[in-house]
Amino acid sequence: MSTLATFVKQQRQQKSMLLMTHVIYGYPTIDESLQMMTSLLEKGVAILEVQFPFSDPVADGPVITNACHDALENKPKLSQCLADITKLAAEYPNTKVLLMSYLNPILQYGFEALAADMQAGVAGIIIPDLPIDHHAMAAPLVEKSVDPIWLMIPDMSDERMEFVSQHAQGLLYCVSRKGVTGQGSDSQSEQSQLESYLNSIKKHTDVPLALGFGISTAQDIQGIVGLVDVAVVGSALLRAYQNGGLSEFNEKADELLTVQ
Amino acid sequence: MSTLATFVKQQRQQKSMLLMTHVIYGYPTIDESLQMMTSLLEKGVAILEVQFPFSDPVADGPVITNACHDALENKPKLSQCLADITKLAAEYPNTKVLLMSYLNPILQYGFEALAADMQAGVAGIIIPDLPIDHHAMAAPLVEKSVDPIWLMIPDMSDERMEFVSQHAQGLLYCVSRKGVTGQGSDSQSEQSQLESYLNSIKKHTDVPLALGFGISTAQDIQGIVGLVDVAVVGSALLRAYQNGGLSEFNEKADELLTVQ
Amino acid sequence: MNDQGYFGQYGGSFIPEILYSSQQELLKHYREAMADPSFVESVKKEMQQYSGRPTPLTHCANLSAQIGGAQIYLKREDLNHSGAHKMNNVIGQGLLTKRMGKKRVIAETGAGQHGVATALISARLGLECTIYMGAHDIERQYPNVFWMKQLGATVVPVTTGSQTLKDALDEALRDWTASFEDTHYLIGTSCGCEPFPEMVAGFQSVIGEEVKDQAMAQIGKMPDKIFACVGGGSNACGIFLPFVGTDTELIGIEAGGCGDGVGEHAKRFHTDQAKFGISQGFATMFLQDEEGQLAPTHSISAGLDYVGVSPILADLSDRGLVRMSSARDEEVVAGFKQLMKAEGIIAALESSHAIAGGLREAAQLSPDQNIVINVSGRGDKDIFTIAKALGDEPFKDFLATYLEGEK
Amino acid sequence: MNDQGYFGQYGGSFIPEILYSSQQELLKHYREAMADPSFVESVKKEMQQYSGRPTPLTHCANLSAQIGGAQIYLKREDLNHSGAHKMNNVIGQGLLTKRMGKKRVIAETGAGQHGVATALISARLGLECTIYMGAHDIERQYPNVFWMKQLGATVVPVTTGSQTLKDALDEALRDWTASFEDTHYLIGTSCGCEPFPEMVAGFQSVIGEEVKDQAMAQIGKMPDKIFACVGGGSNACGIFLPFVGTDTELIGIEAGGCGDGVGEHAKRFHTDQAKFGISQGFATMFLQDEEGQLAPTHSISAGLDYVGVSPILADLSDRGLVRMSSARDEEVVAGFKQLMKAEGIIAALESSHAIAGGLREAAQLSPDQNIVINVSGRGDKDIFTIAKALGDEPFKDFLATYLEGEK
Ligand SMILES: Cc1ncc(COP(=O)(O)O)c(C=O)c1O
Ligand SMILES: Cc1ncc(COP(=O)(O)O)c(C=O)c1O
Repeated sequence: MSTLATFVKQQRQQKSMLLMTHVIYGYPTIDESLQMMTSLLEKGVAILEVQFPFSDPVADGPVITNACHDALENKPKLSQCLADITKLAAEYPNTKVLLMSYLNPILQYGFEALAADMQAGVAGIIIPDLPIDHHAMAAPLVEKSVDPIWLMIPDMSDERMEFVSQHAQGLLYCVSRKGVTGQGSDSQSEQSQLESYLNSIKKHTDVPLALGFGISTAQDIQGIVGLVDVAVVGSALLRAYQNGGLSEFNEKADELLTVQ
Repeated sequence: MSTLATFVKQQRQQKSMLLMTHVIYGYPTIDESLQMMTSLLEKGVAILEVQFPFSDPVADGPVITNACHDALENKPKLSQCLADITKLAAEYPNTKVLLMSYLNPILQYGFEALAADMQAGVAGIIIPDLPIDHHAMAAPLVEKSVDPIWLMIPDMSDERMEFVSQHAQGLLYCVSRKGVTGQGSDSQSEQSQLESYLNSIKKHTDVPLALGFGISTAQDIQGIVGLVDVAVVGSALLRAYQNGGLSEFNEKADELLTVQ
Repeated sequence: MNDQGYFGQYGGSFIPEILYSSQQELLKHYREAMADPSFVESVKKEMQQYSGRPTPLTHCANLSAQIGGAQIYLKREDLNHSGAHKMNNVIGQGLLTKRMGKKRVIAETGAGQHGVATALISARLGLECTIYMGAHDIERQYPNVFWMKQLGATVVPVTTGSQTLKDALDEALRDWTASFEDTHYLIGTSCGCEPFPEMVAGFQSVIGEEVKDQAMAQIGKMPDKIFACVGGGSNACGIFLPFVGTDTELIGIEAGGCGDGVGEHAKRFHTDQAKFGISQGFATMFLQDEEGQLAPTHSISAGLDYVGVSPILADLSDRGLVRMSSARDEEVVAGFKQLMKAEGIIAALESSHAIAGGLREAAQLSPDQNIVINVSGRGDKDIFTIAKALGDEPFKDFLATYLEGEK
Repeated sequence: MNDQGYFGQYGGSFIPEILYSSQQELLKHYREAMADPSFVESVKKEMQQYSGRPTPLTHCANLSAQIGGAQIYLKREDLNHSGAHKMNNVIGQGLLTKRMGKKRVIAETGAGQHGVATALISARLGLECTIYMGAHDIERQYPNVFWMKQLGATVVPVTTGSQTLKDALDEALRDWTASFEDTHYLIGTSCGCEPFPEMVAGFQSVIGEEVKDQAMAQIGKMPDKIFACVGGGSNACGIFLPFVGTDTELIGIEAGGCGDGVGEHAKRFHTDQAKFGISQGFATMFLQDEEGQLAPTHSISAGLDYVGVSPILADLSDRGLVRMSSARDEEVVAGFKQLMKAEGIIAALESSHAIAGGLREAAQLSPDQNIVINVSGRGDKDIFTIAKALGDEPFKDFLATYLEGEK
């Protein structure tokens, strides 16, 4: 089992739900984004997802997309980003740090180079525009024990779930609904659909599951306790920051962390 | 022989050249146009051509065209025009008055009605857009001894000259060059062409000849003495009026009348 | 038509004597050319290889269903090079000009469509080109003027009279009287002296000839009715003539404008403001006052804004072979929109008169009947008028921003 | 092409997992449709009866003589309904959308040509239509936006990133991830994930197929060279593909813009600013910086202003089967003018790149050689840009007067 999976399973012995929070490297400045990360690490979030911004983030909603474009104004470098988050990871060993970005910045950096540079302190990577069919591209990461975190989505065929499961390691990112990040969840009646969706995933794999898209309150998190291992909060924290700076960001994080 | 032709021939026994001058009925107002006419009649021009304005005077140049459009603002009526010029003609028996207009206003008035109303005092009519081919339309005028004044042009075929000549009565209007009224004559070297053109007309007819288009000074008139019976001055007088009102108009008329 | 270019009481040649020989020469060359298969072939070839003929016949399933009557077909003259049927005529007359050995053409234009078409063919055939256009029209239709100038044509603003189409025609005639030796007057519609009405209608008849073939191929029979808008009458003549005397009913739609008052419309039929008259070289129904002065006209579509009408149509109407009707500005804009939204076809406002007329009557027919509406041109050119009619604010903002950027 | 939609190292499908089944469904329907003669026939019929195909091949005698080299022929995609080759693709995909039983289409657009074409076919086929367009492009190209809205489409301004075409494409993809059940993403060029490059190129191949027939009929042999402008690459693929591997040389012309600096052009070949990359669903040559961020682009023609290029062309270029070249803004305006004045054809500024490239090379050929230049669209739409480039004062006056009248 991968370090990331082991970590999640261990943590889950004490907590009913782990929190995975999201920060964009370079937004609004590199320093401030590092401050947000530090803040979350201090609070002891289980998993910190750091998005390295890309000019064309097709799987992100407007809040994150705009923030990424703002971040790009600061000319972030992937090499520096890796150095920065590796350092943080080393300082906060109780949190796992993940990288999230799109295929093209990674491709230009090179999967080999990336694997080498992540190995030390970044446990996994989410690449929303790298479909499972191209899993071979991620082989250099796997080789260096960096987990590519694949996505599961509702209405996926059994066959394809099986396919993803075969390559799953560390964590599986389960999308809870159609669409892009940050759009809020629909009616509560979808709960049962969600359960059957997650159950069908669990039939294929025992890799820990993270559930994402549209989770923005402690209540949302409470609602999925028992269903998955990790609750992913993306744009909600970003919105809090945009509303009231670091203090509202911290308040939001505290709220989310009440579900333990 | 028609009264008009007889008149011209008689006058020509005393004068080397008769003058035919042009006034637009209703320009700039009906009264002022009548004043211009009276002025010319007082001076004893041989022939007074009164143009009843039409909205689309295709055979006229810009000076007369614009004046016609201005005149139309005063809503001139052909019936009133005929009444007015018939009265003038009666007052000045030493001048022959001619009507000039385009086909459509005449058509709407009716050739029969027109013939009846012209009979008393208007000797002839010039309709530049009525080609000789349609001479039959003018039959009601001919019947009432009103002379339709047909046009001759340079480079006309012999056949067509003959055709026009057959219907000529009163006066023939010989165009001296291509184009529309009021554009000034070209080089003096055209004089010989002009002579041979007029000679070929004279082979076909002994109806008096008027020469028009581009005659604007006494010198121009002097240049054609011996070639034709009548010199037609159109836009030159109008331009004089536009430059300096009735007084310049009168001066110009006096200049033109120096050639006797 | 008899030998003097008459159509019933209409037509004929009423031009200053100075133009006589030039007109005779044109007549002779035209007759010779049309009797020469190689000329006819060259016209056909240029219509195909330059202008993209044949233009299609488009069935409108949605529109027909919305109206709930006849099947509606459109003859797509909007797909011609230049975006209107005007191209058919300028190809014919342009090639004739070359054949006559003349080096220059002149033309009148109202909306500018015929001006652009003439400037295009002049560039293509290497002819000098002068376009007469009313100064008012130049102001209203500057984009077309822009293209004429870019194409190398000289555009002469006509500042006399009403400064619109009829004055431009007068001015072109004046030019011709001074220039006929090396210049052809390329009239844009089937009006004017002989042989213009016949010639323009003849070159345009390719429209109706194609409709015959296409109706057989696509419908299996001839259409029950054909609709065309009528400005000067060339697109109507073009689509009607091959059907005259057949069972297909032919309906011309004039510009009903914004009302029935003098100067509010451009109807030459069914109004006592229009009477038989003779002007601009020919006899026809002219809008005029009691004194015979030609009257002002109005239409939302500049191309129908003409005081006279083709003598061919005046005669066919007299003889009951063509039925004349009209459509008002609002009805035209409604027809324009309905077609656009139902079928994704942006028709010229001129053509939208035919559409309005067609839709009105299609409703009274049954689904096994078929009508053809002539879409004489495309409507992109009308963006300024349409945006104005619809009060589209962003369009104004766009223009204002553009002008800002130009400062 | 292999089974995963690859063209050499380019192409493929790199889309969020959420789109996987929808893309698979499209692929399946597309393959089935193309194997169904009745579908192929329906596409052909609509191309003919709605868009007016075949478009002609026009010989340019004057232009050829001026250049003094090869005989120049133009493939006239400007005569399509909507005024550009974009119509070919939207007809194909529109009919496929109906066949798939979907009710709505979304599309990205830069200059607005594809947006207008999509809005037209959506009206025609009764599909709901949403167009994503960069907010900057909306400002620059409002007339096209006006028509999209008039046609009933919803135009969504994209305010993220550079607010231009690539961002519109991102946004359309985002819509699709939320709407794929009833929505087809109607991509406008031969880019994107499988099967889009192949599908768009396939629907566009009618261009080259027609050229083959027309070259035989009009020239008696195949052309020596074919030129096409390359934005996303659909018109180039369309005219090239039927000739790949034959003796006809195929030359793609990119937007050279106003210089070679970053953001001054849109060249994806012959510049080290472009590298192999993967984004927007597929692998190709993308203009990008060292971090893999897609780069800004510039062209006088909005339609060539794209950061990536068809994987089909990237591969054909690698394999030496297509030669890529480029033309700068000034050369493009000069080519535009020369064609217009010599032949009376107003080409789109996009197409004028191909013209500039063609004229450059025609000069080096002999008069018994023949080249075909693809005129992908007409240039009326470019009046604002051209009037600006030429500093035409009366156009500004016209706009100012129009705005005055609107107050
Ligand atoms: C598109 C279009 N349709 C119709 C007309 C009217 O002309 P006609 O009646 O000669 O067809 C015009 C004239 O400009 C036009 O541009
Ligand atoms: C007229 C025209 N030509 C060319 C293009 C470029 O697209 P592509 O390279 O896909 O043909 C466009 C795109 O908008 C266009 O409008």
